[in-house]
Amino acid sequence: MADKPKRITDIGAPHFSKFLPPVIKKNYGKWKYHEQINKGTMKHVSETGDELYTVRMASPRLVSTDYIREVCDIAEKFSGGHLRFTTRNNIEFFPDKAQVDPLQAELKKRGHLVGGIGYGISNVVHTQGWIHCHTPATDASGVVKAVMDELHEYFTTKSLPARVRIALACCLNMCGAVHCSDIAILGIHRKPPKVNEATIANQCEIPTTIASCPTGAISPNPALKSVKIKEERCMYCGNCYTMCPSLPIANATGDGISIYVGGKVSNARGPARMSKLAIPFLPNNPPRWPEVVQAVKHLVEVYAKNAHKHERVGEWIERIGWERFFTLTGIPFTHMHIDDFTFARETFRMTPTFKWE
Amino acid sequence: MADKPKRITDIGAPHFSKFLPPVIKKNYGKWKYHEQINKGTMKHVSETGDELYTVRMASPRLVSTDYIREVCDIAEKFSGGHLRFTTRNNIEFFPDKAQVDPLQAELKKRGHLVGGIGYGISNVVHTQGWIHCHTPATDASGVVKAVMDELHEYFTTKSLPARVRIALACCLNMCGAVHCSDIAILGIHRKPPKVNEATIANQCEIPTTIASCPTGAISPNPALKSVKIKEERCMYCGNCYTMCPSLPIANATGDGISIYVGGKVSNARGPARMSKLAIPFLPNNPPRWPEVVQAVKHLVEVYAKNAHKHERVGEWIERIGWERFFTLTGIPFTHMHIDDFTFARETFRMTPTFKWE
Amino acid sequence: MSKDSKTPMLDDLEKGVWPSFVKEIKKAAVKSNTAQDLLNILERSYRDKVTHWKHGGIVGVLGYGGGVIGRYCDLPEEYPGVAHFHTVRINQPAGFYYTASALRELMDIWDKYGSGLTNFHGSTGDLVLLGTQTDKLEAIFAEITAKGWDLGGSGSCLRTPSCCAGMSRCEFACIDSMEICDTLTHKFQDELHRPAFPYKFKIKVSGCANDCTAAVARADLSIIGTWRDSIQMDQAEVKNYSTKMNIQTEIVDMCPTKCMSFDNGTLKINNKDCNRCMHCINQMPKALRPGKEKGATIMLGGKAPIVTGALMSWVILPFMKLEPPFDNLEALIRKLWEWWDDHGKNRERIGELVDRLGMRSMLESTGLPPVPQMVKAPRSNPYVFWSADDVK
Amino acid sequence: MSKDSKTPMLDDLEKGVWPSFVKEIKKAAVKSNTAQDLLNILERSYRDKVTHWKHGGIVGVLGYGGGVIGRYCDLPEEYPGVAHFHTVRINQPAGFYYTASALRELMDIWDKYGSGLTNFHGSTGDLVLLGTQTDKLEAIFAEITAKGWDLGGSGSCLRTPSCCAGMSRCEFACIDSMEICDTLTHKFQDELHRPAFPYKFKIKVSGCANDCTAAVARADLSIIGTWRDSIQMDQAEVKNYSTKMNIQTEIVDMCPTKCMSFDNGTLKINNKDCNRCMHCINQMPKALRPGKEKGATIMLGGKAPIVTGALMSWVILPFMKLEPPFDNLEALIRKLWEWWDDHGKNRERIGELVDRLGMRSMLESTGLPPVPQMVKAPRSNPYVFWSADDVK
Ligand code: SRM
Ligand code: SRM
Ligand code: SRM
Ligand code: SRM
Ligand code: SF4
Ligand code: SF4
Ligand code: SF4
Ligand code: SF4
Ligand code: SF4
Ligand code: SF4
Ligand code: SF4
Ligand code: SF4
Repeated sequence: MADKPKRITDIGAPHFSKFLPPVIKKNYGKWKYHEQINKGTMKHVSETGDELYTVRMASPRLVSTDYIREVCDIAEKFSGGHLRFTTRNNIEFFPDKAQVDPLQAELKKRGHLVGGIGYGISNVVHTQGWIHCHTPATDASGVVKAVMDELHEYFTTKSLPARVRIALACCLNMCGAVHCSDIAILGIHRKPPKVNEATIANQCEIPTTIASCPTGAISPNPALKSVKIKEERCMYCGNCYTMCPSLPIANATGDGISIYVGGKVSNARGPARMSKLAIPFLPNNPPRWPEVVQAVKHLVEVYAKNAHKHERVGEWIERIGWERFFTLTGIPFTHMHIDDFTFARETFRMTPTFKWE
Repeated sequence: MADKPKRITDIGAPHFSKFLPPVIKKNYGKWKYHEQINKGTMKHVSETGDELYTVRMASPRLVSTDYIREVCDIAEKFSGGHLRFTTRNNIEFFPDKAQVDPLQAELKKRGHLVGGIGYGISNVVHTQGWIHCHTPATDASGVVKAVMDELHEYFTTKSLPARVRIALACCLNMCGAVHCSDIAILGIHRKPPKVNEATIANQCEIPTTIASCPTGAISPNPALKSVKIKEERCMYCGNCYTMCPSLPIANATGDGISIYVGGKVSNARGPARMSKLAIPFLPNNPPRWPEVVQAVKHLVEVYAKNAHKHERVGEWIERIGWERFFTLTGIPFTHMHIDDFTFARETFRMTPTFKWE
Repeated sequence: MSKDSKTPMLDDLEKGVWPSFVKEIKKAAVKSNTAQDLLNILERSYRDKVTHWKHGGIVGVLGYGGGVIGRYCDLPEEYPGVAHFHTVRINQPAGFYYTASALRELMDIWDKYGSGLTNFHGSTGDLVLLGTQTDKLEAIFAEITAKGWDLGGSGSCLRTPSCCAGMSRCEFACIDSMEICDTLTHKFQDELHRPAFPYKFKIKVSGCANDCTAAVARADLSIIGTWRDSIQMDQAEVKNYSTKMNIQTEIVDMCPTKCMSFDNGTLKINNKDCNRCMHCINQMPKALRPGKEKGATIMLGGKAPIVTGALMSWVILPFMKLEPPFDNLEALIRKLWEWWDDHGKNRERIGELVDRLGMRSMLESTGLPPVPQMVKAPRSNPYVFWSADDVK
Repeated sequence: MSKDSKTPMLDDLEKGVWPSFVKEIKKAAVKSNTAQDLLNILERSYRDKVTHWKHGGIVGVLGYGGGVIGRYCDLPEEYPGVAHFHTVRINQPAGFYYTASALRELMDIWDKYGSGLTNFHGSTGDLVLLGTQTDKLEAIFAEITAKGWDLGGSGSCLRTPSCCAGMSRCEFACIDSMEICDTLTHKFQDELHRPAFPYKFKIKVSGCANDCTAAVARADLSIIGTWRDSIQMDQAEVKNYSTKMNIQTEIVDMCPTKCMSFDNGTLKINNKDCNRCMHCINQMPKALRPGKEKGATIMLGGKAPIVTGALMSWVILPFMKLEPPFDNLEALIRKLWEWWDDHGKNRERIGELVDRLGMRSMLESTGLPPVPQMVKAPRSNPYVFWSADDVK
């Protein structure tokens, strides 16, 4: 094992200029316009007349060191040793014009998926799930893999009326920040935590645990130096478990997935908005979560069939109205769909104007 | 004094059929369309071909028995002894076609204002104020009189882009239900109630008084069988005073008027909506409240100048944006305009899309 | 009668073209000390910029819990005429129609026992008689009932229902708002006169979405007429209107659902998309009329701000057919009251209770199915409750 | 290494065209027991339908309070390779640009000390190294810092800022998102490595309202590029686009402020009404460009649902010019933190604090003036607070 070099701290990340391709350095801040050449390639043109080609490929995000070495090989061969990752975890290369086709060929040969640019489905922002977290209600990588095995054509070839951003979070902490996605896949618990009386006294700080509950379902149980949980008040957010390991909430039958739709963060045409509940619950059915895959596919197809060009999922739904959305998708509307948290009243329809279906 | 007739109870109101003019009885439910003839007259035509003429006049709502006798005289002379009041406290007569002009002449001769129909300003829904209530922050009838002395032409002759509904409530109880008016004149207190230690113990029920506070500003003061008021938590709603006479809140310098705009209850074009704060405070300046009169007049004129036809005040503001509203009216935007009650977050602008002014 | 009768501030409000309430008080004052002292104490309030009325004590008539608002002034020595100044709420006839003769009878009674001042009408809808004394109440009650009138509501009871002119005078009426109002008033006499609710409950009936009674803002239960089928059209009349207005910009472009088109003289409506906002019908009543399959949308919860903030009523039942005797409506209202009685706290309006417990509790106990029409949009927050038997 | 290495469920996820994370784990497993046992315990979770990870204990490197997430499995005997399975967060370079050589160095270090598994990138933006043991942390830290890298944030501190590609590759960039991100990262090293806040604080920078970093949803402080003047237009290019798209229906009709018109070949924009949503520019980048007077809108409060419900950031400053060294931005952020430190409860995000105390407290202590751009609409509820000196 290497002998320890002397300690360096607080240096932050290296400055990005170390990593920029020359053409970007030269034209930094001078880009004039861009053109999408195909689903995997776009061209940016500078005021100087210089051109920058970007070829994008999908990554599973959870990758091995050898995978990174492989993309490094590719970058060195086609992209001057430069590459970048996108905010949705795709990988981008910057070949010269002449290298665009050879690069795409090479990527395909190696079994990589080229695409993700423009109107379609790009990579799925997701989280840790059973790979590395203690609070998940479902897995992340596995669900994403199953869904995209079905929808990959929207990444590589097929277009949609607009971008459809799919994100997954494996619990209500929403590390994927799914709350503003066109289609959000959200892991949920459905059973209250069980108090582990044996450990709670020395594992947990009772006051902070009680304070952590959004609905005030937790009260002290001084006798046992423990807490009581009013089960009918619990909506299984898991925040108490985050604070206190003695309140495990994961449960094989209770846990599963809910689907929210219609969110966005861009402000094009309409403002950023949150996703709304479409499907309250689908079971965890590893390894391929068929119910979830079918549900997402169905939503994408109904949207593709009915939305106007440039209309995001949420913009489409707001134009036709939620009542029409439930009619078109055939998704049953239930008590779960009606908000009952603090701001519920803001969601009530305070007008007799609506569509019959 | 008359000798008591035997006791009759629970008979409810007389059935309206006793009071309907013959033409209405005959054509009840058969009306086909209507035409506005002038600001004080409209004609309804029935499927039977019958016609009903309605002539409308303003009433101060607070009227003497002799006033009612006078309108009865008029009704008997021109309207077969029939008349009705509107939901905004105007009075309607139903003359034959031939009697429409003579009736209008007679009404004008007697000094009544004919109008209130169609796009303009109708009567002002209002409340008791200093005439008959114990919680007002301003008077009602006096403010209405002062405002309408200035704006009466919008009742009798001038049109506006759409109906402008003005309502007044003399305290936050909002008996005028002003919260959905184009222009709402709302009496407000601005100083916390003073605890009357002498009387509270036997006048008030402490628990209900504490519970009545929306912001939890009231806490018990067991020593004195009284309550304490956290003044910085009080927003002067007066609800504790409603519950407890020993918490008087009226104050000559603290009390005054605030103006809310852009509400409506009809659903034409857009849904019903609540009024929003335009002017946080104007002083009580009896008998004519000049600051309030000018403010309302200014709002009406800016609206008249800028709104599209059929656009209610709120529809106009939402088209141009609130930032533009404050620019056009020159009303300063203050901390008071930003909501800080339970649902405040729903009013925050969660998008970078806005107008500069 | 108090000697100081100089009222300069109020006198100023006799000037100006808008009808003057001060003139009215003065007319009454000619015959009534009460009215005269009202004038005097009001002038005093104009000077002091505060009210001189105290909390109302409980006053009323035998066997009734409401209908009279007790009122006392805080300066009885100076203004003895208004030491007592109670108001009597008389239940108005549905639609506010009267005959001169009926009104004269009421006015005569009021001159006999009261200040001679009235409100036509109170905000809830009552015919309000302003200013009398406790000892006159039974006599007033006896005389008005003898003439066929009754008191309206006050306190924690059903308040006097009110409605728009509806079918009596309006072509837009999709329900018989006046008949519904009158029927409910009579079905619920006990609930109206004997406060037994957690708090007040108001019913208002509007014949269409124009909501001329402001039901959505002012009633716990708002009944709004609508139709299920297609708008009735007369293309010939459309053409006539097209000579008087710009149908494209004033109607088609302003249609909130963009479900209309106007091409070379013919108007098309995609009724499936229409949300029945009334705008096009309002502007072209001769050409467009509501559909034929009529009924009402039932909405719940409207109220003023106290305590948790103002609410407008929201949809709890998209469509209900409403034919006399309206038993279906009565049954629904009774179920709502039962649920409210079971769960409501003191002074908690029904809308606040739904807000506190969630719609599910109310819907399940009234048997109303959840539908998307009840919400602007489904929930965005993921805090969803599951009943044990949902989770298998 | 655990004997049971049969992973039928996961093996199924090697099939299909989408890149397989299982293949990646297996690649790593060739060299690493940790990776092999991750595969095994994950298969176990697929069978059991629950996670097998326990709460992370506090682990880290000397002098830092964050950057490592401690993780332990609940079946260490069966899966000894993942008894410890900590992740190391490495602060990514702004814009996620790398060179192959730099990445190879990092990968070599990671193969030496860790599972050989990574996330490119974590949701916050860090380069995440997944799975190592406590005793390796100092060595890893020493080697990555020697190569010029540092740890990212975790815990109640400033989290690793991130940004969009901005000026490096995007014609829409109104601010230098990457330079801003890098500058803030270095200005705030202490706040990033040594948790001293009530809770986590995230900063994301997007060069325009398209918000390619999802800053509005995912950052407590969202910095969004915009412009104050007029959209730059090239009518000739507009004409070219008009042969490829329907400018009327795709652009003009979709403009949210209806401030555009397209008549016989010329596009007009009423820039006073434009809200800079980006739609028209997005669709016609060759013809339309952001204005020249550029800067950023500063927004506050974005976060996930826990505890009071999800928030999207809202406007607290409509326009700020942003030029290096961005001291004005630094000063504002420090003022926000000061206010948050003074008033925030433990685990209360800054957005929740504003929600609890009201905007006024935050605005007054940061010196930001209230403007209508901060709200969709003014308050409708009349519960207005007045300070004693407001009331004279
Ligand atoms: C590379 C990337 C930024 C980065 O620093 O990594 C990026 C790059 C571009 N975005 Fe983006 N966006 C990127 C994430 C996003 C995100 C964030 C997200 O998805 O989490 C959004 C917000 C999505 C949302 O609203 O939920 C986003 C919303 C947009 C939009 C607005 C789309 C809309 O109409 O709502 C545009 C404009 C457009 O599409 O015309 C845009 C346009 C662009 C352009 C065309 C800008 C340009 O001229 O370079 C870039 C190529 C677009 C493309 O991928 O088709 N980009 N873009 C990100 C690529 C993610 C990926 O791998 O797919
Ligand atoms: C008489 C009255 C009903 C009653 O039972 O007393 C009534 C009667 C009519 N209303 Fe109304 N409305 C009456 C109060 C209301 C109210 C309630 C209120 O003001 O408190 C509203 C809701 C106002 C709001 O949205 O804030 C109301 C909103 C409408 C509308 C919708 C206006 C809009 O575009 O928003 C129409 C349709 C129109 O104006 O074209 C309408 C149309 C009508 C028509 C034309 C219906 C008809 O064909 O008979 C009637 C004559 C209109 C007029 O006065 O110009 N009526 N109308 C009320 C007269 C009040 C008054 O004295 O001025
Ligand atoms: C007389 C009247 C105002 C008027 O000048 O017309 C009135 C007068 C009073 N209202 Fe009201 N309300 C009147 C219609 C309303 C309305 C409008 C409506 O009913 O359409 C509302 C708003 C709708 C609602 O109910 O929310 C209304 C909302 C209130 C509230 C607030 C209730 C709430 O839940 O927010 C209070 C406070 C309370 O109930 O303690 C209140 C309380 C009062 C009290 C009893 C004062 C009190 O706190 O004890 C007032 C007695 C004044 C007096 O001495 O005459 N009044 N009150 C109206 C009744 C006349 C009638 O019967 O026709
Ligand atoms: C690794 C990562 C997910 C991923 O796979 O990428 C992650 C993983 C965890 N997040 Fe997160 N969060 C991650 C980005 C986010 C994001 C998205 C973002 O930052 O853009 C969010 C939503 C935005 C936000 O901050 O609100 C997010 C919202 C949360 C929350 C909810 C916070 C809230 O106020 O609502 C928690 C719960 C907590 O803080 O106790 C949380 C807590 C956690 C913990 C530490 C679990 C816990 O309760 O202790 C997870 C550790 C998993 C592990 O063992 O690795 N994580 N977390 C992301 C960080 C990687 C990186 O540094 O780049
Ligand atoms: S979303 Fe929940 S389960 Fe998933 S990584 Fe974040 S905290 Fe862990
Ligand atoms: S899971 Fe959430 S709602 Fe349930 S008790 Fe824990 S903190 Fe409260
Ligand atoms: S609004 Fe307030 S002050 Fe005015 S009548 Fe109603 S309760 Fe009394
Ligand atoms: S006036 Fe309102 S806010 Fe103030 S103490 Fe009384 S109830 Fe509370
Ligand atoms: S509510 Fe509708 S039906 Fe009733 S009067 Fe108004 S317009 Fe006519
Ligand atoms: S009623 Fe309203 S929604 Fe329906 S067609 Fe007419 S304008 Fe459009
Ligand atoms: S946010 Fe704007 S500037 Fe940044 S990459 Fe996206 S489009 Fe370009
Ligand atoms: S940027 Fe948006 S608002 Fe501005 S002109 Fe273009 S489309 Fe319209």
